[in-house]
Amino acid sequence: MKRRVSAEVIINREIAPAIYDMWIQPVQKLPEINPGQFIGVFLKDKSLLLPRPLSICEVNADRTALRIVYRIAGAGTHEMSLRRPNDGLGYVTVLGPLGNGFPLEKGEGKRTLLIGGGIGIPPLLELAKRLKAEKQIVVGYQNCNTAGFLQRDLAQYGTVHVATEDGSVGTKGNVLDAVRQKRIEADLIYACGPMPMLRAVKAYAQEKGIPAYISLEERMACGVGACLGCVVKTNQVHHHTNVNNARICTDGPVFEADEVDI
Amino acid sequence: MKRRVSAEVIINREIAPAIYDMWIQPVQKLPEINPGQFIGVFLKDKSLLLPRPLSICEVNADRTALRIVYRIAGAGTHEMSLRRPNDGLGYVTVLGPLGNGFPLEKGEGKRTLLIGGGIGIPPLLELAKRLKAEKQIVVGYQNCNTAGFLQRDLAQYGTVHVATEDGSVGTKGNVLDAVRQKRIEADLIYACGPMPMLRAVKAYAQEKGIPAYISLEERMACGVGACLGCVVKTNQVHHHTNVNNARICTDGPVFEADEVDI
Amino acid sequence: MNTQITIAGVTFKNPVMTASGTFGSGMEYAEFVDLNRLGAVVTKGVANVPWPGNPTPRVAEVYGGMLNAIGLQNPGIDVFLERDIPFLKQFDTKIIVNVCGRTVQDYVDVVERLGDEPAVAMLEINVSCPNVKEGAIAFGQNADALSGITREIKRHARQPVIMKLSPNVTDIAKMAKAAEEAGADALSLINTITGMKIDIHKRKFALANRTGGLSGPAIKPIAVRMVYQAARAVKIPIIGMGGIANGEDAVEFLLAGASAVSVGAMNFVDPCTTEVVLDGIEYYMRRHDVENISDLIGAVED
Amino acid sequence: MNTQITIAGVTFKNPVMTASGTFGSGMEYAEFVDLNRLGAVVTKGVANVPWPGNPTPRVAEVYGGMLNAIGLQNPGIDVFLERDIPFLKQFDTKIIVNVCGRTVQDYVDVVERLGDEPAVAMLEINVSCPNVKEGAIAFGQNADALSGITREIKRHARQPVIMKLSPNVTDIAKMAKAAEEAGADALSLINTITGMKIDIHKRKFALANRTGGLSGPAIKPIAVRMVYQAARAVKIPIIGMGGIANGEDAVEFLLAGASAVSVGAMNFVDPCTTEVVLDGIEYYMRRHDVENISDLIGAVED
Repeated sequence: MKRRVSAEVIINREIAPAIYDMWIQPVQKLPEINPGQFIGVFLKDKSLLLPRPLSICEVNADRTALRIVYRIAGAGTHEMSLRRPNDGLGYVTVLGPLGNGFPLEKGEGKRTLLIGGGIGIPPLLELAKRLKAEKQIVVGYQNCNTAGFLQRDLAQYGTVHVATEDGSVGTKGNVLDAVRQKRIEADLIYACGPMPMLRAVKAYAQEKGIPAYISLEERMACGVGACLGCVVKTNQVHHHTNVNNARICTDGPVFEADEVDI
Repeated sequence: MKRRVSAEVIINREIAPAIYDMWIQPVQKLPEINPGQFIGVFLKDKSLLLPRPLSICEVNADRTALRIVYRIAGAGTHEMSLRRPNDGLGYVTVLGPLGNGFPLEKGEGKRTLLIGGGIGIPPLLELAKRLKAEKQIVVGYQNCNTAGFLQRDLAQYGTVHVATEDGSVGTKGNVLDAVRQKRIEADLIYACGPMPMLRAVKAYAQEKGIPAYISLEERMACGVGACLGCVVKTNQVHHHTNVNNARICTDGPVFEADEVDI
Repeated sequence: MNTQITIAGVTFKNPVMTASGTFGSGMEYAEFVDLNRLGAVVTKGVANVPWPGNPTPRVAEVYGGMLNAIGLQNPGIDVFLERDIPFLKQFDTKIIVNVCGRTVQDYVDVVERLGDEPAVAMLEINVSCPNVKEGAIAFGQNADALSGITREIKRHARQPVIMKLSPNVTDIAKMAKAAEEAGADALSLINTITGMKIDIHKRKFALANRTGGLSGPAIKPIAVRMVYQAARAVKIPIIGMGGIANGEDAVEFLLAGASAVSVGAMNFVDPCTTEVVLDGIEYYMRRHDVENISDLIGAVED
Repeated sequence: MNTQITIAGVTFKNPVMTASGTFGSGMEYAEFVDLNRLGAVVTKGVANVPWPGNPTPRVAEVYGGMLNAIGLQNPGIDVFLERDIPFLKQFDTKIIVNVCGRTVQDYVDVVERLGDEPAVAMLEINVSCPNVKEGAIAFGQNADALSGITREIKRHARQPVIMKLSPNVTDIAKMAKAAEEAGADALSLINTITGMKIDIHKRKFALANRTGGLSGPAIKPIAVRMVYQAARAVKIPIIGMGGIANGEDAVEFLLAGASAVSVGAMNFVDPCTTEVVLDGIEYYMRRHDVENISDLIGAVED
């Protein structure tokens, strides 16, 4: 039977303002993990009962530890940021891996374009590491304060292009401005980031007539597909729900852009 | 203005089954403390919001640290028992000192009898330390498992007599059995312990025609006299409440036995 | 040690059930919990036709609980009978199907379809969902409407009927009596309490539906009180729920007068909560030498 | 930055008040809080004669809150006028006196005595205490009874009247309208929600009164929802309360439609909570460039 597991915090440090880099070591070896899957992190604060869904950034070679890069967005992630190795708060309770992840096979041997915006960048790292293909990686940041986090990590696995809203680093503008400016040609897109960016990516992919696999976010409760809290409208009646809704936590978080109505 | 203060945990160790001995060092020097006063201890567990009222066992000479000896009675005191010096849980938030405490002046120079039962024993220590009088100290324990905690501490300030329900240590029976068996004569009694013991002490004092000052317990909320949660029936209309009720947290916890209807 | 309980002639191996809408039809939790250990699985509400539910956001976290406004999204009775019932039949647990609708006829249609399915042990009628405009809660906040729909459903039901009551009422005892007099075989309470959360920085409602149903440990004292009041008002058995997280919570509901308990929002906090609750009840019975769990029902004293 | 608000012609320096029964008459908290900073002190309920209140235990802790069944213990109007009012007069804050009674005449007697005391800015009528047998909540759970007592009190009151509503009702909007139509100058809500806790090891009620009023952060979503519903149903101002612990909670109530807020159970968790709430409101206004706090009232959007 699957269950929640306790995981020791090995590293937990701020790598950009309010953005933390955490490595955790679960008490038991991790199952096979697909890039784009996420974990639910439970808090000690008993006023905050629901798991925080956080995408898996990276897994070590022997699958004994995983990395999550998260932003302090509220009381829950703030509590996480206070965890220190080897003290009374030095471990977290997690559930996962959850969800489906990016379809690696679709991109194999192709010219792939990986697009990440802000705190949507982390899952691209494990994806870039595992994807056997030509990889152009475009990452977008708000400004010079956050610009650059995970950039060096990603550079190990592909060519990285940067865009910042204020133009302080790389292309001035959003990730698609960078794609166009750099004249990046691709057969397929993988993307994760804020909804406006994903809508733009979907439109761009349709314009180019190439498939795009996008990772969606929504308020979640159970994280395992039972509560139907986190749904996205689908263009077809979904096989499981039997309505035009898919569960982001289990049918997603990664969907082919054309399937979903965003 | 008074306020809650953070206090560092210096020592927190189990001295008898489920009974803990904790020394804490508040960030600011403590005000004058009377034996029998208590503090409210607040927990990190946000499901447990109300302060735990715990009697002050001892204060160090320069009033920079105080000692509380408490029993694990529920989730709150269990959390307290997990605090360790120098880690993320190494401090507590406290409010106090609260309440009135034992009237030292009443016993000065007299033959005094200090009676403590179980987890009612701790406040007798600071009382015995500060009381300038002849002191006979009688402490009662359930059985040999708990028997003896604080006994050596108390012995520094007076003659200690022990009673245990199972007779494993000292007199077999309750504290008053010990008082009678040892033929202890006194002009005045100070007592803290479970309600049945306090009722017996009150009856004994009346029988001997001597005053008894007893420390009462009740479910509390605010601890400062505002909520009227923790009241005890009084024989006279009380000056503050204007009814036959006194607030244990502020008018007490110590009352002259004849004042209260227990 | 005997943990069996009987409700309206149906015997359950233990009193631990799942609160409708928090456990799907068991599929999602089957990899976390041994469904064979549960007294019953109470399914997500099912209607005569598929319902798409409300727009998102549908859930929001609040102190010690959560708000939900799913809007009873469900695949409809056809798919439910073809897929969910066969799945649940594989397990040695009782199946209780939660039924929702907009009109009395909607409910009756589903009740009649389920009547042909012997694997369904009981029906739970949801007249207390605060998140759908028509039907649902309208029946649950008025004693006459409640008694009317209860009578109509009893006229068509082949299985015993549990009426699930809304806590959003002035007098829960009055509602309980109305359902009993109209022929309900059992009651379940409480459904969620209508609540609201506002994002103060965006100045927007946290839920697209504006209001949602509050569940979780935060509502337990209200649920225990209502179960106690209902149990004293009626003779039919009660299934108690509201923030149950462990065996001690479950025992509190039993002592208040519930014959069984359901685990709801806490399934989301720990997917193994149902088994944790069962283990906790058994531990309590051993510790306090309780031979028959029925000795606990309504056993609270002054 | 302007934090002033006006309710029924009375101007308050800021919207932060104290929930009746959680702050005494201010004496106990004067050593923790600068009462001069508060918009108003709402006193513990006072009756025509002293009330001894309920037997103990009167309070119990529950998840994210507490239950209380104090039973409106109070020294009576004579002592209150001789001692508490003179004490409060020393501070630059508004005095709102909470009035309780068993019969309409009880309420009227107190209201008339207070009419001669110009230091009392407003009256808050407690028709929603769940912990006393007669009177109190009986008036608060029935629209006709509520409108009846409101009319009678308005006939005798010299100060503006706030009716404090009970959340233990099916339709809070209906109750709010009933009070408004009967002449109430303002409303305050929510009072506590009836709850229960059972000690499973002793198998006894945690409170001598069996049931008690639930307060604290656990009830905030229910309170925000009811304030929102009431605010949309009436034109008179609303004082919102229910689990407020900080400035963000207070702003949530303002956005939902409250003109002022009261801090209740959280005073017991941190005696400085009222000042924490005020500081938090001012911080929010600075951060979001809110010039007038009145711009926040009811400003929530879809």
